[in-house]
Amino acid sequence: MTHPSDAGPAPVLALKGISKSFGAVRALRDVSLELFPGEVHALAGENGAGKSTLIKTLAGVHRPDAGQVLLDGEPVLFHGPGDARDAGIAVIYQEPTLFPDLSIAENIFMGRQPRRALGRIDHKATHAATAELMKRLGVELDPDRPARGLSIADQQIVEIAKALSFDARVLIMDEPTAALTGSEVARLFGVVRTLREQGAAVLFISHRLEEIFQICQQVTTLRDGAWISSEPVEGMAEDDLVRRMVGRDLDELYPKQDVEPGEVALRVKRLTREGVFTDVSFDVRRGEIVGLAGLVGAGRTEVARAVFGIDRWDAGGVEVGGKALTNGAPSTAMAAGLALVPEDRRAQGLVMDMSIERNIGLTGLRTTVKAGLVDRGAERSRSLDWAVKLHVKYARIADTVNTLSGGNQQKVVLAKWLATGPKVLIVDEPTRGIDVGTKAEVHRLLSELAADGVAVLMISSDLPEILGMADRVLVMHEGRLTAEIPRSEATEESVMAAATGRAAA
Amino acid sequence: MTVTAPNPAPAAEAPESSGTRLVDRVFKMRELAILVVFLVMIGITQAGNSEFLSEQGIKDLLLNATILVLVATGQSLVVITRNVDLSVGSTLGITAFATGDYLHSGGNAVIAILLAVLLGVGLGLVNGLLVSLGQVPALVVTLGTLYIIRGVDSIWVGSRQITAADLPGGFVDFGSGGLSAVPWLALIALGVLIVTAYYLKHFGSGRELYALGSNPEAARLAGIPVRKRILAAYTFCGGLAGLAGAMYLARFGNVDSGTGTGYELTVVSAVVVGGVVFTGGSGSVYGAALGALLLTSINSVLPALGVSSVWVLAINGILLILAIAVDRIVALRVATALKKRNARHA
Amino acid sequence: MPESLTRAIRWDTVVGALLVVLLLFSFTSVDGFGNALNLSFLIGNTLPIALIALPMTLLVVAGEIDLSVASTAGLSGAVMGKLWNDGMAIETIIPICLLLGLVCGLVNGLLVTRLGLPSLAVTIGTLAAYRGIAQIVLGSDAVTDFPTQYLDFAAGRLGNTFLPRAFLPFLVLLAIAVVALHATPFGRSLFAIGANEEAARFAGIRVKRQKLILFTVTGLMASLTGIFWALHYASARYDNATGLELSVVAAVLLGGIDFDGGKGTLGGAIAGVFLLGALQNVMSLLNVSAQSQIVVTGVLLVVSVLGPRVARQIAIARAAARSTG
Amino acid sequence: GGTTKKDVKDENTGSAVTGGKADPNAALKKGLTVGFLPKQVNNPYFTTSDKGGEKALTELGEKYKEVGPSSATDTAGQVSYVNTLTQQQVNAIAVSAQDPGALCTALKQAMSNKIKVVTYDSDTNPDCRNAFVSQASAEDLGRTQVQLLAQQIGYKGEIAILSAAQTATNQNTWIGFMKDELKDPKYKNIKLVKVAYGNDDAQQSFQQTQGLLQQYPNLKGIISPTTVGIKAAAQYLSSSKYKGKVKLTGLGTPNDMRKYVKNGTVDGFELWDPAKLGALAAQTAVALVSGQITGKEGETFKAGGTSYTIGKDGVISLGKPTVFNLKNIDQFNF
Ligand SMILES: Nc1ncnc2c1ncn2[C@@H]1O[C@H](COP(=O)(O)OP(=O)(O)OP(=O)(O)O)[C@@H](O)[C@H]1O
Ligand SMILES: Nc1ncnc2c1ncn2[C@@H]1O[C@H](COP(=O)(O)OP(=O)(O)OP(=O)(O)O)[C@@H](O)[C@H]1O
Ligand SMILES: [Mg+2]
Ligand SMILES: [Mg+2]
Repeated sequence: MTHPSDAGPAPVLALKGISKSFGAVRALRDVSLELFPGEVHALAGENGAGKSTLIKTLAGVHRPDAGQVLLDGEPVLFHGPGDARDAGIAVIYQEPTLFPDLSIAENIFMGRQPRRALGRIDHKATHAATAELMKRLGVELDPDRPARGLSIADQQIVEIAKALSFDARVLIMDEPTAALTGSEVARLFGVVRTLREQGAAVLFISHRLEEIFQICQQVTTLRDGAWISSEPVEGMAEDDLVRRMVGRDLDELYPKQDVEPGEVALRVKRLTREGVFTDVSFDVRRGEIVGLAGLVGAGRTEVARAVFGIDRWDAGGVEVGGKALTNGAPSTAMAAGLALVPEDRRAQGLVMDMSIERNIGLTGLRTTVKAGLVDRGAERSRSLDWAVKLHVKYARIADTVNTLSGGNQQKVVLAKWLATGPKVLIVDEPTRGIDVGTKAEVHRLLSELAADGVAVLMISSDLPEILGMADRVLVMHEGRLTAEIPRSEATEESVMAAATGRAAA
Repeated sequence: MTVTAPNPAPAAEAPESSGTRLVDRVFKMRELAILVVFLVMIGITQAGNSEFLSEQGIKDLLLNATILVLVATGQSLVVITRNVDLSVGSTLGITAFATGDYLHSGGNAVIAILLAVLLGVGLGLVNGLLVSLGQVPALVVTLGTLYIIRGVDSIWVGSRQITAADLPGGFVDFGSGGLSAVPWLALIALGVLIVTAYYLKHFGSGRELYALGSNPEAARLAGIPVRKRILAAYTFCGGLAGLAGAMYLARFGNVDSGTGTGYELTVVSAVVVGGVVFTGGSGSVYGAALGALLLTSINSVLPALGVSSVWVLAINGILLILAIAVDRIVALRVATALKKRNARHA
Repeated sequence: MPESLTRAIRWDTVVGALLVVLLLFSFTSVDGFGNALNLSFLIGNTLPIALIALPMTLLVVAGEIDLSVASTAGLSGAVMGKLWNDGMAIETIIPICLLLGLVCGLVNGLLVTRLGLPSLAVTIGTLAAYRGIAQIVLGSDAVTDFPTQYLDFAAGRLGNTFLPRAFLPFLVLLAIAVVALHATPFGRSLFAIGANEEAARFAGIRVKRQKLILFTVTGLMASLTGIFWALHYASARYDNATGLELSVVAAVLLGGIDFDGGKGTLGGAIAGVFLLGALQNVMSLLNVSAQSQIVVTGVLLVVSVLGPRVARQIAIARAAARSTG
Repeated sequence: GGTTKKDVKDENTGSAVTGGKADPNAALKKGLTVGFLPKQVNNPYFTTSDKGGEKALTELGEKYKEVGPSSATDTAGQVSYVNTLTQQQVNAIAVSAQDPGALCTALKQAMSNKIKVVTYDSDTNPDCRNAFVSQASAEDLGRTQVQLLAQQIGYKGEIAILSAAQTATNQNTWIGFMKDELKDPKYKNIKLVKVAYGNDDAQQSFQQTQGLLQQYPNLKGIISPTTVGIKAAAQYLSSSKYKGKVKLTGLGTPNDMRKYVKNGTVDGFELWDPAKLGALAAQTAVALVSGQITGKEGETFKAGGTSYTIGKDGVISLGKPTVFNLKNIDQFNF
């Protein structure tokens, strides 16, 4: 099943028998991989399978416990990310790594700015080169604006631009598309194809399996840190790939059961936050899953934040179970039975230096109390329950969450909020970075919650997910609600039409 | 399979560019704001006391600020990297005495200044090594070295002191002389300031200081030699503290084992007032220098206006809070205004 | 590495152990140390630092700092002296001073939470402002004639034991602080706020309110310390307790409280406070000069941060050797 | 109800006399240990005076010991040093108090442990020590400084005072006598315009001097009754256009001021001999321990050939200060 190494060109970069452990966790076990010029190679696997660890080993961030990295057939030892970069390897990490205080242009060219005489930086040339990259990616980000405040999607774009600017022989991308919508993904793939034609080797990770079939020629699968297979994509079916990743067949994705909607649980009335969104009104009933769709930057997240009380609203109001919420007070929203799973898990969802147990416990500080003190036993059992229910992969419940893989971190965020037993659950990109298997579980879970009478508002950039799960689809465009489409009429076309501002279907 | 937009360019981004430019201008204005506060303060004082801006008065103002400007410049480099050096006061004290001791025993003035800088560099290097190699919190380490250097200084110096009489006349005259109202010391400080600012803006390693203060983890991933840069920042800071020590000696002609005690708070105040943020990655040395000028001038303005010394401390503190509060409020106002403007456009 | 080992290498445990070792050494081989009078002096002189270290630890865990504590203490002492001189009853003065401290803390808290200013900068400002106000209030006076029963409470001992009378109230405050930080939802939320404020907000924690409470309590405790100081030393002057903030910060840092927020234990902080206090006492008895004492304090601070790191490195190296060997 | 100041009658204003009768003819005991506790170690002034104490003690066959805080505002530190000396069971303590009240508890503890306490340079409340050795009577110091400056400016013009900290007890007493002296009609053309505080910090004293000169362009003279202040003011004047035009006097040490006297910035200033002060403090302590005196008013004892009488509140005065000027300054080295 491996690549025919006697035919065609030699691999630019290869891993041979790599192993890597973190304490008791064996993240990689004897993994081998070959990257060839002119080829896009996919790396697939469940959350925590070891994909990011593999990439960090290639990039010189981690040093392998055993095994070799081969560059042009020669063994190399990277002492740090700088060495890998000098060897022509560009990496996009799973989590954006920008300098918030510096401009986009500086972020892209940090350490390699074009120079003038005496080693001075050529600011003009840096600006021009950045503008050129942005054009290539088809986005209009001002090279001079600081990176602080960029949405996750825009941050990801800057990361992509940075990687492209290297003109690297090897381009490694760890879930670059997780935060992007279709148009940006299409652009990115266009650029990747060009690079491939120019002879670059590309390593690509995504939990959106269709993307693998769209752009990759080879796919390597990992399971529990071990190599499972490497084979050509052509002729493979999605189910085959899933089976290799998960080790079994999967249930149906999007298993939304039909539930008779109950009374209104969440009512948003003419909500306005000046300059961000205007006059947004909608209801979510018990037992209902309402999808909220829109392009990146349409203001969906902002609405969710305001409803939950993170940001203040300027006009309008929110009711949960018939009771009006206080403006800008998440604690009262929580008390009323509202929960919000935020989109940025590292910044908003988790305290990275805290244990899994305490992170899940954080939302229960008010409820798991005995005589005014934290009830540790209750806290632990509550955390364990939910960590198990969501199949979080961890060594010890007292480990800090920053030792978890990206997808497992996302599960902890879900656990943290589901543990509050909410009446109304708002989820913002709940399955970002989650593998197919877990995604199905999350969907089943949301659906069960709905069946139990929870009102769910689901924000997602993954349109099939919305179409599959939602009883109704709300669509936002430039800060306004432009359409409300019942499940029966919701199609890609009708939603897109509303999302792009063309008259709703 | 995700939402696919038929028209590829996302719309919301277009107005950003004019917005950020304005933000940029406002950021530059932040330093301008301190300058304006400073000028207004000087203006009022001059109106109340015409002697204030006499040649002697200007000279005094500049001389008072010089030493703090130097140390604050060095400190801002360290603060930009998300660290801090609390030991500058002790460094200043020990270098000042060492310089005096050397001059007292008949040393050459130029070599003395070089020695002061070298001693400062050495102490900065120690701080830098502890912080960057040990990867430990700078606040604790430099609080430790603050005590250690001060203790060693007191043990070495004992009750000795250096007075103007012990120093070569030329050296002391240099400390107070200058081109009409502009003292030599102020010219040196200005030179250092301009070179540092130019370096920070136009050289790769200068920008990397901002980068690693802004996001240390990302800096490591970007292959920036983090430890080396931090070491360099501390060394530079130490060197400037050393130079400031030599200048202190020339200016006051009087040092003992207590010289520079408590200076760290003044320096940190100057840097903060000047808009250099403690979480690293932003701020400029010009801001820090203006902060230093503002702080030292308050101490000249109040006596010149005849405010009783009893009130000076309280007024000082309140002005400090006002300065940062006004700065913050203006920045917030502008940010919201910009945001709303952008959004309306979209 | 087994969990028990990781726990053992935690710095607060190490500081506690150091304190025990120091005490054992001093009791057995330092003349005059074990004597009840000396111990009462040692504890009495350390109490002001310990009192302020309580709220300061909570504040630092929440990612903030208050450098104005010593000035608040000075201001309370000054107002107390002034009102006493004006003939007011001490029983009225003390509540007024506590209220004043509360207001000082509130002002810090409001500036930090409402305006979003960095607490370091704000409290450097109020450090000067409060001290300045103290100077305006009391000027050059030194008030010493407070009633004896109060002076005795602040400076006296419990019978002939080594315990200062004020020690028991301190223990009560310590217990309250320990429970508040380590066992209540409030304390838990402080760790979250210190480590990731935004995530804490998203978890429904009322970040600003908690911080405001903390700053206010810190002000209150600082003024309590100021009153205690004035009575303990029988002297109310505007410059009482000058520089105490650095001692508190040094002790808290020594106790392993991370200034980036989110980490640390009160036990560690208090062990740090008494370690520094006992060390100074012992060094003085051993005729170590004041200058050398400064050096020792500095070295201790540096070692306190390098120590755990080196310990961890050694542990990792050992574990690696074991797994390969 | 409640306890107010009125309820607290200050009964013991006199010095703490620990009973017993003085025996002027008692022999001086040998081998005593006297602990010196200055406001600050490493301070040149205190080093000189403590050296004087050491010399006197050695001559008497006693042991000398010095401890002290490294900062002059670390009152808590000074208190704990009193405790240290108590624990070490010295025979007497000679202390220059940072604060009149703060040391009281500790000093009383010391006295109840049979340790004699002498304050020098800066006093505590009288009931917290056995005797106070004053550097010169406060009255003399205050008045003579005004007299010195008045002569230098020809009894005419505006003058200012640059003091140390606002709380410095001795400074304030001197300034009180200066103001009193100025009431004399012969000073009717002299106007005291301001008292500024430089906190014994070179830089602050510097800026305060600048401020004085800017605020009062017609200023004719400055009195700085603190060694740090006068030095800083002299340095500023000698490097500015005011050199020689604005007269400066006050309390300074000859070594500090030599340069400014020679370059014409300063005409004359005064000080007692700190070494003699330390010596007298040591001799007083020994006399107390030996029972020659108890600290009561009127008792007399001999020290270094001179006879001293204890005044009110247990105060022993060193004598008149010395005036230093161009003619005599080279004869002194301290
Ligand atoms: N720094 C670390 N310390 C301890 N364990 C770690 C560390 N980094 C990763 N791991 C563990 O290694 C395993 C592999 O993690 P990795 O991040 O490579 O997964 P992944 O395949 O990228 O998953 P995802 O799809 O969720 O991003 C996980 O079990 C994770 O918990
Ligand atoms: N913290 C922030 N500071 C400043 N601007 C922000 C911030 N967060 C988001 N924005 C801006 O607000 C706009 C809308 O935000 P955002 O992209 O999160 O909306 P959205 O509809 O939730 O999109 P999506 O969920 O697809 O990312 C974007 O233009 C973004 O750049
Ligand atoms: Mg990953
Ligand atoms: Mg969003």
